[in-house]
Amino acid sequence: MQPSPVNQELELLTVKHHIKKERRELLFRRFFSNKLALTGCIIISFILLFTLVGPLLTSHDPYELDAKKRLIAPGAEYLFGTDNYGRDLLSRVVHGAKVSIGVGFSVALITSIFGMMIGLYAAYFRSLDNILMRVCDGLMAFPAILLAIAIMAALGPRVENVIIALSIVFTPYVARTVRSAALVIKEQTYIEALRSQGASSLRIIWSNIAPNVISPLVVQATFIFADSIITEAALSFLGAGIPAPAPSWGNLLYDGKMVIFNAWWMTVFPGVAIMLTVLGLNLFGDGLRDLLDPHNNKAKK
Amino acid sequence: MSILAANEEKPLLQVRNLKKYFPITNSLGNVTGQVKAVNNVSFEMKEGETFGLVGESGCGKSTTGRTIMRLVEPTEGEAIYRGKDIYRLKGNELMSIRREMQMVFQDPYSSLNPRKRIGHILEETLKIHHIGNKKERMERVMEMLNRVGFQSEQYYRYPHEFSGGQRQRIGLARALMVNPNLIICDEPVSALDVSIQSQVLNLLEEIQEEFKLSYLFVSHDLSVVRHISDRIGVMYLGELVEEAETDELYGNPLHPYTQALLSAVPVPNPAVKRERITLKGEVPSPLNPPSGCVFHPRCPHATEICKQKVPVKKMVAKNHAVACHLYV
Amino acid sequence: DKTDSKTSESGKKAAGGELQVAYNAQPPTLDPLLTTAVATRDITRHVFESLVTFNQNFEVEPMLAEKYEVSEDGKTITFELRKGIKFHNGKEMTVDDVVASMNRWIAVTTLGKSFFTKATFKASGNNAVILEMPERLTTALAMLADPGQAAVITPKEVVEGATEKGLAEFIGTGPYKFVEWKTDQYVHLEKFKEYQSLTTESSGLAGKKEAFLDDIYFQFVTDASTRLAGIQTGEYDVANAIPFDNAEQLEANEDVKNHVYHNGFNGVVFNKKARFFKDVKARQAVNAALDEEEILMAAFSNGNFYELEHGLMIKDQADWYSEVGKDQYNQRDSEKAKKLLKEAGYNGQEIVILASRDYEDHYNAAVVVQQQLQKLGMKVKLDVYDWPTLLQKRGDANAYDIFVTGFPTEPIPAKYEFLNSASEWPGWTNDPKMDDLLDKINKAASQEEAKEYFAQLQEEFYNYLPIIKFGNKTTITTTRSNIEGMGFLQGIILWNIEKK
Amino acid sequence: MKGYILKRLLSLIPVLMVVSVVVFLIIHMTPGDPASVILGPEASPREVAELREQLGLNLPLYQQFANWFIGIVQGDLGYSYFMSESVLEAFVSHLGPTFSLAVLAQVFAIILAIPLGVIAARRRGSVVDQSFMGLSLVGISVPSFLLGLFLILLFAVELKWLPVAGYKPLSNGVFLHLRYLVLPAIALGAMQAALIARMTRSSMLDILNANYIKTARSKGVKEKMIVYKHALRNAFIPILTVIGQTFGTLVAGAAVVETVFNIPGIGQLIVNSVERRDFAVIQGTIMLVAISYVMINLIIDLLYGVIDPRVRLSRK
Amino acid sequence: MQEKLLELKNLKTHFQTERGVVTAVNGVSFTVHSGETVGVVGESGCGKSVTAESILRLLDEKSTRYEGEILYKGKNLLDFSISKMQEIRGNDISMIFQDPMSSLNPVYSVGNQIVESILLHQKCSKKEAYSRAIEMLRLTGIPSPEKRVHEYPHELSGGMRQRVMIAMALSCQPRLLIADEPTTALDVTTQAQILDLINELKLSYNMGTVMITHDLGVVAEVCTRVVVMYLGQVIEEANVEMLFKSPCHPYTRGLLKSIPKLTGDRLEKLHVIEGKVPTLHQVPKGCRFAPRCEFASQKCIEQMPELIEEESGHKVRCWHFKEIIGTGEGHYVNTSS
Ligand SMILES: Nc1ncnc2c1ncn2[C@@H]1O[C@H](COP(=O)(O)OP(=O)(O)OP(=O)(O)O)[C@@H](O)[C@H]1O
Ligand SMILES: Nc1ncnc2c1ncn2[C@@H]1O[C@H](COP(=O)(O)OP(=O)(O)OP(=O)(O)O)[C@@H](O)[C@H]1O
Ligand SMILES: [Mg+2]
Ligand SMILES: [Mg+2]
Repeated sequence: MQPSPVNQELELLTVKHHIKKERRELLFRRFFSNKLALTGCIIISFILLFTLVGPLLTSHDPYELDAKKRLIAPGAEYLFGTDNYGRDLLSRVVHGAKVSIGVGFSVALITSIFGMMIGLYAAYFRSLDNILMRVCDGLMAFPAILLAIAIMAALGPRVENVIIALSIVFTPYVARTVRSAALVIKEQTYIEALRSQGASSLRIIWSNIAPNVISPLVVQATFIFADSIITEAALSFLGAGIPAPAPSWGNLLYDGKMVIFNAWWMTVFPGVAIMLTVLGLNLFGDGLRDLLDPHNNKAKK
Repeated sequence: MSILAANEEKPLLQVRNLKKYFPITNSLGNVTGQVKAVNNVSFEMKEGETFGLVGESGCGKSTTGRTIMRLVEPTEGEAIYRGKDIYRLKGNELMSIRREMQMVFQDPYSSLNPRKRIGHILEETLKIHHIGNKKERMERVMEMLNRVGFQSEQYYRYPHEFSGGQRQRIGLARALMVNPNLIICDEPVSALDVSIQSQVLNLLEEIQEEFKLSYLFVSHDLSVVRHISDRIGVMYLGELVEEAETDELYGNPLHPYTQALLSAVPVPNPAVKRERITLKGEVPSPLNPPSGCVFHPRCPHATEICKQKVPVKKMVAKNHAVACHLYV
Repeated sequence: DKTDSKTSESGKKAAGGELQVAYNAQPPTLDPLLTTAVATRDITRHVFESLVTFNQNFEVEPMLAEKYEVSEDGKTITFELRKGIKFHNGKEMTVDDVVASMNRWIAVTTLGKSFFTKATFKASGNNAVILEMPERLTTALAMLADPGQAAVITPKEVVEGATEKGLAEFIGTGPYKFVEWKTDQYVHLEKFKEYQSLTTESSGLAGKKEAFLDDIYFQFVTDASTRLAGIQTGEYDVANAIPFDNAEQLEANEDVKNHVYHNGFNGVVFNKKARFFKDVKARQAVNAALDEEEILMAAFSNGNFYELEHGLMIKDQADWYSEVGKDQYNQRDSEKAKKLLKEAGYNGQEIVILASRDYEDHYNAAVVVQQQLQKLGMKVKLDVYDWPTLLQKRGDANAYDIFVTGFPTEPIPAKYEFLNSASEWPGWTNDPKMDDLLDKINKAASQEEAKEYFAQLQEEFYNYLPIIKFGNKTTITTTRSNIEGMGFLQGIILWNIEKK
Repeated sequence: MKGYILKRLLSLIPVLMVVSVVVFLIIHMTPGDPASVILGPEASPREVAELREQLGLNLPLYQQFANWFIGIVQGDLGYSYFMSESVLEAFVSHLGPTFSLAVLAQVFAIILAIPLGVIAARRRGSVVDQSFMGLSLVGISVPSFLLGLFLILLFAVELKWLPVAGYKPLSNGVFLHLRYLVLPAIALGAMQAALIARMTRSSMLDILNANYIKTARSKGVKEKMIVYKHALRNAFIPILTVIGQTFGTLVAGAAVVETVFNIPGIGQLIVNSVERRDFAVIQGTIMLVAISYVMINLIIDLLYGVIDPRVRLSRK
Repeated sequence: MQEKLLELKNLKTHFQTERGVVTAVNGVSFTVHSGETVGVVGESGCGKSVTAESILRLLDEKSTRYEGEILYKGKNLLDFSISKMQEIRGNDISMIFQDPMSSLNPVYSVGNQIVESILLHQKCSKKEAYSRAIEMLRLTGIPSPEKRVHEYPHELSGGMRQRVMIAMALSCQPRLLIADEPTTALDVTTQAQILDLINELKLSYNMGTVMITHDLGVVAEVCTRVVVMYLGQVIEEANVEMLFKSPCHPYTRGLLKSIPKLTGDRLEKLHVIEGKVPTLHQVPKGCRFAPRCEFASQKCIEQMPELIEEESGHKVRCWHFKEIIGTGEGHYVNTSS
């Protein structure tokens, strides 16, 4: 029953075509059957849209002060109410999104990249482990606030510098988490198998260990996302964050805290905004994790 | 002509006095003893030859294989591949040697990355050695899948969607991807039914002929070993106790352990009841191997000398070496 | 020494319990001479006393001095000491203690160093000290009475034991004695049983002081919300620096009482040494533009908590108060401002305002100032720093144009650093005319004369504009309803408090 | 293993050397100095300069560093400008509250988070899972100063069950000690709990499909035991890592919560010292915190080996 | 007649995969009596392990669906609650997994894992359990078991892990043992020892066994009846003598022919069954073996044959088995040695 060579060629071609199609379909299907990732994506795109388009839609200037309109409760004129300077909270939340999401994303991304690098290499190379992890121990000891004040002092109070400061502070956390997961993976037989095939450490680390540390990484990164939004606020409070009247979700929260007893809206709205973003990110992260999880086939009807 | 002759003289792989001891640690991390998994093993393999390795479970066959691949560092000894001691190689040299030497792992499940689709697992070997472009690699993967009895459609499956035997074939296919010179096959067909097993064994032989491949073939199935091997080594408790050409070994097993082994092969015929040499006595442990001949506590022919003196390996017939005091 | 029995013998009222004060800041030191910090001032006033002090109207009254006498030429002041005053360590106060303490005051404090370096304190007999000054200094008594870096009397040995880090022991003559300072937690004061109170009517820091309570704990609660919560639950008996936004809510609570006290003023300080506001026209432009009400509203949230007031000395200080300059204050005239700005040659350069969120009212005001200046068409950047950074930055003339800060109610004009050029206080006032007037005030033969000069000084102040005053501010101290006798003068006063 | 521990402890020396240099540079790079803080806002520049001189702050940087460093080598971390204590005393006196708080918060977090994460993982995708994970999101995204405040409002102001703030040392009795620490521990622990719960869930998910779980089932092991004994331990290494980390951060300073609840811990010490530029205290404290991080991480690394025998870092 | 221990009736196991549902086990029925050893053989990937794991309902709950009946002592296991299943598992029915490497928990010592199983189902102290575990390890031929109990799976050789699995499964004297290729990693002497051990238990406790294996020698030696599977279905069932003497199904015949021999010309090519096994996504509509069958007719391609009982105790699923038997040459296996 051996097919002729020509036939075989042809068959191979069709099969290949078929496989390629399947691959695309699989990715697609996996993604769309993945409700988590999908919802996460939707929420995130919604928030991004909100960040980009929102400022055009709000009728009030986020910087416009009016002492007579202090702390007006949410209503028709001011959907989210006003803050303690009489500024429209809605437009401040909208404008704050840019800074907060920017800081959150950048820090989460930077720490993920560096933390992953450090963690994976430390786990894989025993000799590097001691050095890299001691550096991390040292870095962890620095309080974010001090580091931020120092960096701001040296480089000036700019958003980029907030990101740098926070990234330095948070990278060791990611690194340790990644390392811990990688230490276990490294001992698996399939890593040994790869070594026996002559795989370079670069390949083993990045294309085989790395996908296995995604889940703890995602958890840690989303945590850092939220944490850096909040820490940014603490920093801007000390003048080490983003420059003053510019809103960020974090400093809106701080403002809100001052009047928490008489203006719930000042904490609730920025708080919900943070929560929603974190939710979106988390869902997306979980989805990403599921996407990489071979066991993710729920019995569908 | 002369080159060929020279080649024939020069073995592909020479393992000399290989030892691998694993330290045993207690819960505090202090070393309390050693497992002598491989103890002074030496053998040679020629180009295009299949060297079968059989022996009791836990006698150090897999460890020998892994040590030759330098997946674990040896305690002592050398493995000379084409004139180069594998244990002295570094970085790139080691990598390139690993292209020529591949290994099929005993454990078909855990040697496959559970997060990768098998197409990618197979392709990875090619990528490692920068072979072909994307298209060529895919073609090669599909060809290999076909050869070990799969449909091309199974390219995008995850390992857990395969049965034990299927995974084993994937492991084998992976080793064959890069046309190596030497494959260390650690029980490559143990999970296969006989018909697929034949298919795979035939494939191994075909490829061997085609590429002058050598196999270090570890198996418990003596009929399979017999079928595929040119020469066979019998291991017992970390040591190579007998070594001979296949027909010679099966026809004239010398070491009492070999004899016991051959007598224990089950016969696929319910009507036949076989006479099996049962080995008595406590199974010795590599933690503290017995003195003298390692087999003496269980040997039906053991004498006083066996307890005291370690037998040396001797050539007793053409290409037939054995380490036993019975053959002086 | 025998330990006293629990109940006091004196047979007055049964002394009652302990007072938990939620205080918003921790003092940098408990040596009152060393710092102008408010926390130090507020806590140590219960422990230490000085020769003279202020009553509620900022009039000088004797405290440890029985009486004082100013010589005709005004160059010597004789203080007759009260007898039988005991320090907390049991020792009786002597002239030596007073001389030693006062000389340290001269050597260490700002006022001492600026006005008394050539003066001397001398003992005169066993029971009087004489202050001899090379020239007349009308305001000398007020300076000695000033509660900031107060001229407190401590035993001679304690003075001698002081290092550059300040006193090693906190022993005074006040109604409460110092027991313990647990850093970041509390300062514990205990009733001083042998305290000799004056019998005159109590007013401000002067007069009768009675320690009804056994213990006072100044708990350092930096978080305003926590002070607020604690005062509502009764965890604290007194809480200071209550956020203005929360006053209303507390008002509704029957368990607590709000006390609103005058507490100086806030303002912007111009950098007059370099950059844009070196030009007086520029400063005038800002003054013309500012809407003080809006600023105050943002900072204090409610009309009850601020007062539009142009005067440097407040109305309570009848000895000084002047109407001059009122027309210059709170002009809200942007046309004029724009014109002045143009004259000053403004061409779009960036104006940097420094403020710190460590003081929310400063920051709130700064935000509004920024906004108002932007409306004028100026480019304004608000740099927010933590307080120590701000303290450093404001010393760099090239780094900023304006900083926002607060000032306590000072008893005499000379204490306002921004009025004189000698102090080189940040902002770098340099106006010979004001210097001259200050000098004249200090040397005036009488208070009336001094008041006259002060009116001129205030006029010059509004011309030169070293700073712009926003208006008077207040501070809210909340007590439980069962607390009576709460007092305030440049800080809370806890003697005479009873817990019902 | 002894050798490994020794090696790790020896590595403290370079770590501390580097940390000391960096921390010194950072602090002196930061604007603001203790003199102006001590003297207060109305002090004139002249006075500030005088005090700086007295405090030795006008010396060249290298000389200041040398003075400080020599002190450290002799075991003297310096003396606070503000507190009448040496740095070591200050650290020790602030360590007690922090330690109690950290332990309590951690215990709370672990007890809450691990079952939560485990259940969520087992019921992956169910309503339970989603609501637990939703809860944990709240934990992650509500800053602890707000959570602390809410807790105060609810339990202290409204219900009057617990005190608003403050700290009572253990010497005042265990009950009182705990009473004051409950709310801050929850406020602190919530965030940690959220992180730990999520980490637990995600690493459990990776494990629950493993073959040995099937084996355990085939033995008739109860579901609960399967999850807690067989799966959790395999999933525990990343969880342990975050536990170690959060414990580290707690020790190094839960400044925000400590401020809200007025607990005199290390976090407050650091923040207050930063705010008043108490150089010696900042430097000394950071060194000590660095030591504690190294120790915590060493313990964690050793525990890896206990949990999973394959991951013995002490192995050569 | 021994009592019926286990009866599978038309068992179907469906997996949810990315590409849709596949039915890995498609209508398997057979019976195991107590004291009996039923061998299950078949093509690699034909669903033997899935059948075995289905019996204990061990497959991933989320992606698996069962159909049919699994009767254990007359009760349908598919109706049992999880907690009732837990009582059955390990105690009444225990299982040896095909993949010993990944089936042992890497973080517990092997002793710990065996002891857990003992403590679960037997009333004894931990110490007794440990000595029992050591005893079991000794019975399976592991050297110095008192030391090995404290070792972790990764420190053992493949065969040792397999024996640990066996020890674990046998430690509670189950009524029914499901052994999924229990001896693949064992050398023949150890294998013989294990088979003896199982045999002993069978005799003394009247244990029923389902023995899944590729080693037809083992089948011949220990099984009483044999079930041959192909692509999720049972294609032939017979007692062991009958199967080896007169296999009916062409697949069975091919299988028997493919066994490598211990004697004779070893250079001869091994017999293979031509063609490839179709994937579960594209099972043929008629007889599943038809595409590879030399006897296949149009009918075979179009219509699925039923499993019919040819003579007592010999069932086969083939349209043409009668003709095929005619062409057969009797014994398919040479009687070696
Ligand atoms: N989780 C799964 N998802 C999808 N398909 C699966 C899954 N598990 C097994 N299969 C498929 O089910 C079929 C039967 O697998 P099973 O493991 O029962 O084979 P087997 O008969 O035990 O083979 P072997 O002898 O090779 O172990 C195989 O084709 C396999 O691909
Ligand atoms: N990582 C390890 N640590 C400690 N001991 C080990 C390790 N790996 C193997 N051993 C021991 O080395 C000996 C030989 O093991 P090896 O795996 O080589 O045996 P094998 O001959 O392959 O046996 P099998 O046929 O059962 O697979 C065994 O006693 C085993 O316990
Ligand atoms: Mg092996
Ligand atoms: Mg199987």
